[in-house]
Amino acid sequence: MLSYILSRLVALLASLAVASVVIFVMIEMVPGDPAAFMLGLNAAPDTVAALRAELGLGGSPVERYLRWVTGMVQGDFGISYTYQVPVAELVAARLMVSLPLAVMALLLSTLIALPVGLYAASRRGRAGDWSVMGITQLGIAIPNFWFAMILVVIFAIQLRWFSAGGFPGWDAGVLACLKALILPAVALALPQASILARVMRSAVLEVLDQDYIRTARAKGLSHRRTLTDHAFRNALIPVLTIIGLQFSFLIAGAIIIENVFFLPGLGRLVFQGITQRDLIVVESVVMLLVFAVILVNFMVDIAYGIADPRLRRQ
Amino acid sequence: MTLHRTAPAWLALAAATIMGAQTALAAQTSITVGMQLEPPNLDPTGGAAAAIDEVVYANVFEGLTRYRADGSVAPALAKSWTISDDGLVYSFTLHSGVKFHDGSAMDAEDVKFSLDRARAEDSTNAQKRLFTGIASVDVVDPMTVKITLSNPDGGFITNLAWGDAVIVAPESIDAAKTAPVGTGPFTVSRWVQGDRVELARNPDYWGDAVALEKATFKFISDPTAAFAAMMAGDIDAFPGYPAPETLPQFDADPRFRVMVGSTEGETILSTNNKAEHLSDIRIRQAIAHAIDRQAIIDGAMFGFGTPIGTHFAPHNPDYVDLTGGSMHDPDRARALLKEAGAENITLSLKLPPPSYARRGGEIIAAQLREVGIGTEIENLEWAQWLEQVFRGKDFDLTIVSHTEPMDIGIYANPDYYFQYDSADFQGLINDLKLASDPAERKSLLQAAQRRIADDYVNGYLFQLARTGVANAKINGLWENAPTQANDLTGVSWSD
Amino acid sequence: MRQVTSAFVKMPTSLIVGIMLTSLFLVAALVSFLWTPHAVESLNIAARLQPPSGDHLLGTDHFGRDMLSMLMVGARTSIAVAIVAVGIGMGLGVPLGLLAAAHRGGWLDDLVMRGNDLVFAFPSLVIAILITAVFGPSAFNAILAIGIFNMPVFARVTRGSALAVWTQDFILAARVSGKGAARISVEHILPNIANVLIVQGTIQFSLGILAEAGLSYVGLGAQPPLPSWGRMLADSQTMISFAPHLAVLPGLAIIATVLGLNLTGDGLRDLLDPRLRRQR
Amino acid sequence: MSAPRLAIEGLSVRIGDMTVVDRITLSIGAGKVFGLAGESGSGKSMTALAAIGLLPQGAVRSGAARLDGNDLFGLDEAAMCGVRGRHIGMIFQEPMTALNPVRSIGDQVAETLVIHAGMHRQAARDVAADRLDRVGLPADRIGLDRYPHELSGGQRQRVMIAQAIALQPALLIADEPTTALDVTTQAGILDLLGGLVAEGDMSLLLITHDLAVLAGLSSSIAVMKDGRIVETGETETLFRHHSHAYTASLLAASNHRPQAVPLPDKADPLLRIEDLRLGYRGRGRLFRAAPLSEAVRGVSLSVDEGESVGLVGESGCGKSTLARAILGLEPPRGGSITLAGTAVTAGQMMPAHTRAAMQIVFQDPYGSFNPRHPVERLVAEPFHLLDDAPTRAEASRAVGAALEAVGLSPQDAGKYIHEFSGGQRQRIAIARALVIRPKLIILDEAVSALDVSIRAQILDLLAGLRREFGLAYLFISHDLGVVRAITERVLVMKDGAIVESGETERVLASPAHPYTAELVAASPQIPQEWVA
Repeated sequence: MLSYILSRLVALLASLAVASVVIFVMIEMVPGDPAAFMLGLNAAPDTVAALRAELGLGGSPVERYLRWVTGMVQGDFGISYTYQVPVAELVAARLMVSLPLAVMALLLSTLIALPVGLYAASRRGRAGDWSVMGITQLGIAIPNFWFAMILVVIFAIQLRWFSAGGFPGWDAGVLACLKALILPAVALALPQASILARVMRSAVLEVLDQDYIRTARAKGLSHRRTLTDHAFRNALIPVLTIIGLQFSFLIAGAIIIENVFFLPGLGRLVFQGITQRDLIVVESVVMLLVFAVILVNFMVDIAYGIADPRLRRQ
Repeated sequence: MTLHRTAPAWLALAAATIMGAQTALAAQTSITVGMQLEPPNLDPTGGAAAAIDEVVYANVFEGLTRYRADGSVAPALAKSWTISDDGLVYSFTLHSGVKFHDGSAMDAEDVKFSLDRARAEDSTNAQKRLFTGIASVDVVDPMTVKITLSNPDGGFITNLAWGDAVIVAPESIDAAKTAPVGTGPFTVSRWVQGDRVELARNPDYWGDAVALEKATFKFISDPTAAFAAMMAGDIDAFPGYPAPETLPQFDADPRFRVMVGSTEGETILSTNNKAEHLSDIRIRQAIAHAIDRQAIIDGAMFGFGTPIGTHFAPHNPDYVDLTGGSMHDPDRARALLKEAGAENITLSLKLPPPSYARRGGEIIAAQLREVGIGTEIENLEWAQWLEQVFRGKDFDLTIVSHTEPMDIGIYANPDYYFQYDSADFQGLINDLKLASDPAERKSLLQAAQRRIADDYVNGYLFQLARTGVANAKINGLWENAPTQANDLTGVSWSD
Repeated sequence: MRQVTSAFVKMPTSLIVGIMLTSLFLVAALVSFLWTPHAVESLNIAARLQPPSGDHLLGTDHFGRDMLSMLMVGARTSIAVAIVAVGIGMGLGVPLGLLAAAHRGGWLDDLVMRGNDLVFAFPSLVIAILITAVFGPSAFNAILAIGIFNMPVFARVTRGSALAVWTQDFILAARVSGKGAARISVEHILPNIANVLIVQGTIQFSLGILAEAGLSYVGLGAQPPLPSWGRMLADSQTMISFAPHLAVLPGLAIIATVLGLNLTGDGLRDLLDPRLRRQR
Repeated sequence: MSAPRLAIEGLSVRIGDMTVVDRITLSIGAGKVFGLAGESGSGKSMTALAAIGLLPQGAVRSGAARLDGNDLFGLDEAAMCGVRGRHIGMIFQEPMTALNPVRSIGDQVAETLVIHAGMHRQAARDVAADRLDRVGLPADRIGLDRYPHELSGGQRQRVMIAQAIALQPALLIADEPTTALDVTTQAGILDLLGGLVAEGDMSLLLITHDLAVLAGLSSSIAVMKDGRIVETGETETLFRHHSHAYTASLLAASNHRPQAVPLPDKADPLLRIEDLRLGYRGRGRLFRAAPLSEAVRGVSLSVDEGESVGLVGESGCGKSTLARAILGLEPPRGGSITLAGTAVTAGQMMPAHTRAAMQIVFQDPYGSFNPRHPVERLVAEPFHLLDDAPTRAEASRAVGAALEAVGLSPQDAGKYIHEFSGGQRQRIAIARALVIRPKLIILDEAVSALDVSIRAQILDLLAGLRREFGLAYLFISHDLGVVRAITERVLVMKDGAIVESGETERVLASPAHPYTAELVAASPQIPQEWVA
């Protein structure tokens, strides 16, 4: 088991190394000079040069890459060009918004999707199944930015139950923060929950076709108990894969949603970073996001082992 | 012109808010002000972004002089000043008892430090040109500063009112970008990057006490989100409100007050005068006649904006209305194009992000198509626009709002991105620099306005309006934007 | 023969509804090449924000353009971008998946799959934004960005289904007949995973529509004056309270198209999957 | 006489407009083993599922069933749940999939006790340990916390039995409980089932296609065909004096031996294998060498032209790997294979004419064909190996001839594979193997998946083709009866090595190696005197 984890870790590090090169090259290709952007239109060339030196934009690409990577390994992500604060600090602060949002959306979608999928499977071909399938189809088809807009119009502008966006900060109280994240999390979770519910349904149906379900029934388990005691855990395995894959979609979706709800999260930071040519922030955030996805998939692999004893001894 | 100041969004935001001081009732002493863009840092002397001034100008930092809501310049840290007869030596007497937020006293040494720092070789001040005329800054005594210019400059007092000319202290300047220390009535209590800046009342303020105890600038870039936040009551005032199309709705709602004011932003169809077809004045003139200004103002700005015929603000007393020379006349445009042998040409139209440019661009493209000019629209971010258009001059047409006050002088620079090179015009500006007689200045300015209008240098569209929304109970916000600022010193709630 | 006829008789409801919805927009897109009620390039500011009327069946937008015409031409953009992007994804992903499956367990398989995982790990929207930051926003770059992220999907699906086919006896029979991996992949594997690829293609097509809408929404897709649903939505959402049709119509168009494609995909899966067919 | 343990009266099962079980009546006495025999699709499994109320969705039953006099069909679902597992236990054919892979075997056995007896989990596990011990899985050897994938097929079937008998039900239904198992394992399971019935009051309904299994175990038998019981009676009586023609044909087919094929007087050696070693290295992990698993260790054998040689062994003994190596699909780790004087090497380097000299027929008639190609293309595939590939017309003629040779019509060439039955597909597989006239055909369990009557026909066909074309067969099977029917020589393989070889009759009649003896003993036999 130890050597298995070690080999997985080596693979993980290799992926990260390749990813860092890819990211660096992409960022290098982005046109536009951060210093020029920061100083505006009628800045003198020598002012721009002075700022370039101050920002550490000199040196060959290889040098800069090595500087970036060695810095990252030591936990130093550089200083944001625009904000003039350490990127690590900036990212940590944004993470305090994005991470709870992602977790909330993930929890929300999972908690809704799994029972709903199970229910639909158990009502296969009947009205309950049909309506769940119809609603989830719709849930997948609705663009989440459009859905977010509708949510805002209804719950913030008309009903005034929630604020239209923004984030009070954790020192304003956990409840206030969770409240601020509810609408964005719902907007993010809707398509995810729809996809997940469908995956869950078909996974359960697949499992229900298995011989051991018939065995369970022959043992005298009721239909319902067969579903919860036998089908659920087995169906979880394909569902886990999808949850892992969705994490990356969740991050992408969060970028737009964070903009709609003007949440100070990582997505908005990276979006802003690109338009303001704060490339050092973009680099680090993209790296972080890639790392997060790789890490989540790594954890999904381990979760497999827990859900499926067949994978434990590898 | 600075990049940020050309952005209407920024510009619009550059609302100044001076309010008549009013004693707020116990009810409410805090305000949340919406801004479209977040300042990259909080040091107005080290960054170009308009958003910096919009947070700190008059609130956190003060200069020797300052703008007021009506655009006039008034004394600030300088109690009074005298000017030598030759117009070269300025002597400022400072207010006594002024303290920085860190408790240290503000004196002449600080003034000298601030101005010398701004004009130094390695200065990263975005408006270095404001200070290039200074020959020396001398401390006469702790409360007196003498500034010597190399040439007389009628606008020097105004220059000192800019946000880039505020007074800072050498002890605290290193941290100014994130923890600014000024002399203003508010201190920066907290900056949640990406979300908001919080200000708190400075109890030791030297001037008149302000009504507000707490002010929050909240950054919402998306117009839809701005609309929603305003409607939901998350924001009390949005001086540079980015969605003019929704203003009638706010107007009809008694909870809100809509403010429409003027800005220094001439919005123009910038034309590359050295580009293949566009070096021909007939084609530029044809473009001018192809454009229907009112349609653009209605379509892009939902009616907010004043048509202009030259590069000059209509509210300026020296303004000449030259729109008649470039009336909407498609037949004339077609005839001119035929004459120039330029039927069926295609021009690039590169548009920066603000909605006046994006929407206006679509309308202009359709209007040009009417007379037979094809366009290839390319939407750019500011960074790309700066690189390709402003620095690279790789464009035919672009739309941008030039928001600096009195910036007609840019036409005298043949290397400026629209590459207008007229000895005639350069002569006028030279004369203007030397002229001090108001009547002479006026006639020179008017001649300059006519010159560029007659040369059809750019397509002159409209003067950007400043549209804002606020809770109806808020008093003392600036309606116009003589400079980028959200002056909260006079803001209060009525009950 | 028996299966074919029974398939038609038992055509799933979802497939019928899906094909109807999809073809509605396909036809609209095709018709728009020849005819639209009004020209989408011509602006009429005076006639803006009109509610639906006889002349403008779906009203006009903030520039006075005919919404119906805009939606028709917008369908063209969305569909074209999505189709080409899925084409790129399929064109690159399927051969890669076949290659990986043919060398299952080998270093080539490893390389392809690790590469896939890596692409998956990148946040797609950020990369799309970077691509447009480098090359400028355009329909082409939207296609590129969407296409790149379609590739690993097809590679993975292809490999997964191909692996199942590789274990079949008839592959062994082909190998006994001396056929090489490439030939077997084309002759035996591909036709047997075509079902799965068609279904996945439909799903990806719908995701492509959504992705294009998302990119256009943030301004990175097709550029004006070419109408695009996502941009129509983004341009008009501040007007939702006084001209709701501007934001609602393109939203509905996106939903209906995506729904239609997903239903088609589901229906096709039911129709083509012999396992499901037996159960029905 | 007391009421029968299970009485089924006039049971019919309908799926849509198809009647799959047609008015059957049977009764099982207490403590008896009742055999229900029939070929696939005869409705025997449906009968069992109908009895315990687990018919698939859409199936409708009518008639009556009584357990110890109590009506079963009148019970609602909840009451039926109380009957299943407590009064009626059931085990299924496929032990590999019939257990939940994510739960330990102890929990799965205990579950029966938890739901019916309301036992606490720990108490239930104690009882479960006792039951597992009873079925031959003592807790000190096979812990309760083991998972199904860690057990062999036979062990899993024992777990199934343990959970079915956990509450000592009145009736145990076993649906083809040993069909998926090797013969020696099968013998153990049948012994266990017999013992369980003998030691208590439980009745057993044993469903099987294999009459030989019933011969040694059941007290009465019912034979089903097309949803009806065609004949029923005491086991011995039924075997000796069956009255129905179908029973007769079934018995005949299960013992069918095609007419012997005369061997050529002087045969050249065709296939020669010397000290062959096969296996592969698993994937190495970090800091650990790749493990080597050897499937074939030092096998030598030869097949002469025109000869039919059997290769028997249980699953996992290496016989399929050996077949793949002969076909040049598996690179040897040592030793050599020569076919008609040419070395067989794996991979593309192997000359086409060597490949063309041999073909293979697989076990599964469903997976052997690309469902997307018409029969003509399927059968013509080996033409790929000929240097001068025939023209379309020639190929078409050859395919037609091959189809005729296997008893199909040349018109079938245009059809697709799903239009054929299992037996027909196996004929097409043979036609494909035949079409380029190879010298050797490897038949890898080629008749194992077929019903006995079809199997008899295919065996006849194989014998006929051999006579006609002078083919040599390497006949791989686990079924001694079939090997005896069609081969002259047999090789017995165990754990990757050949333990015994010789003339088929001699080896099977008087095995020299203990393993061969075990195999022979374990093979269920209908006593000779019953069918004589």
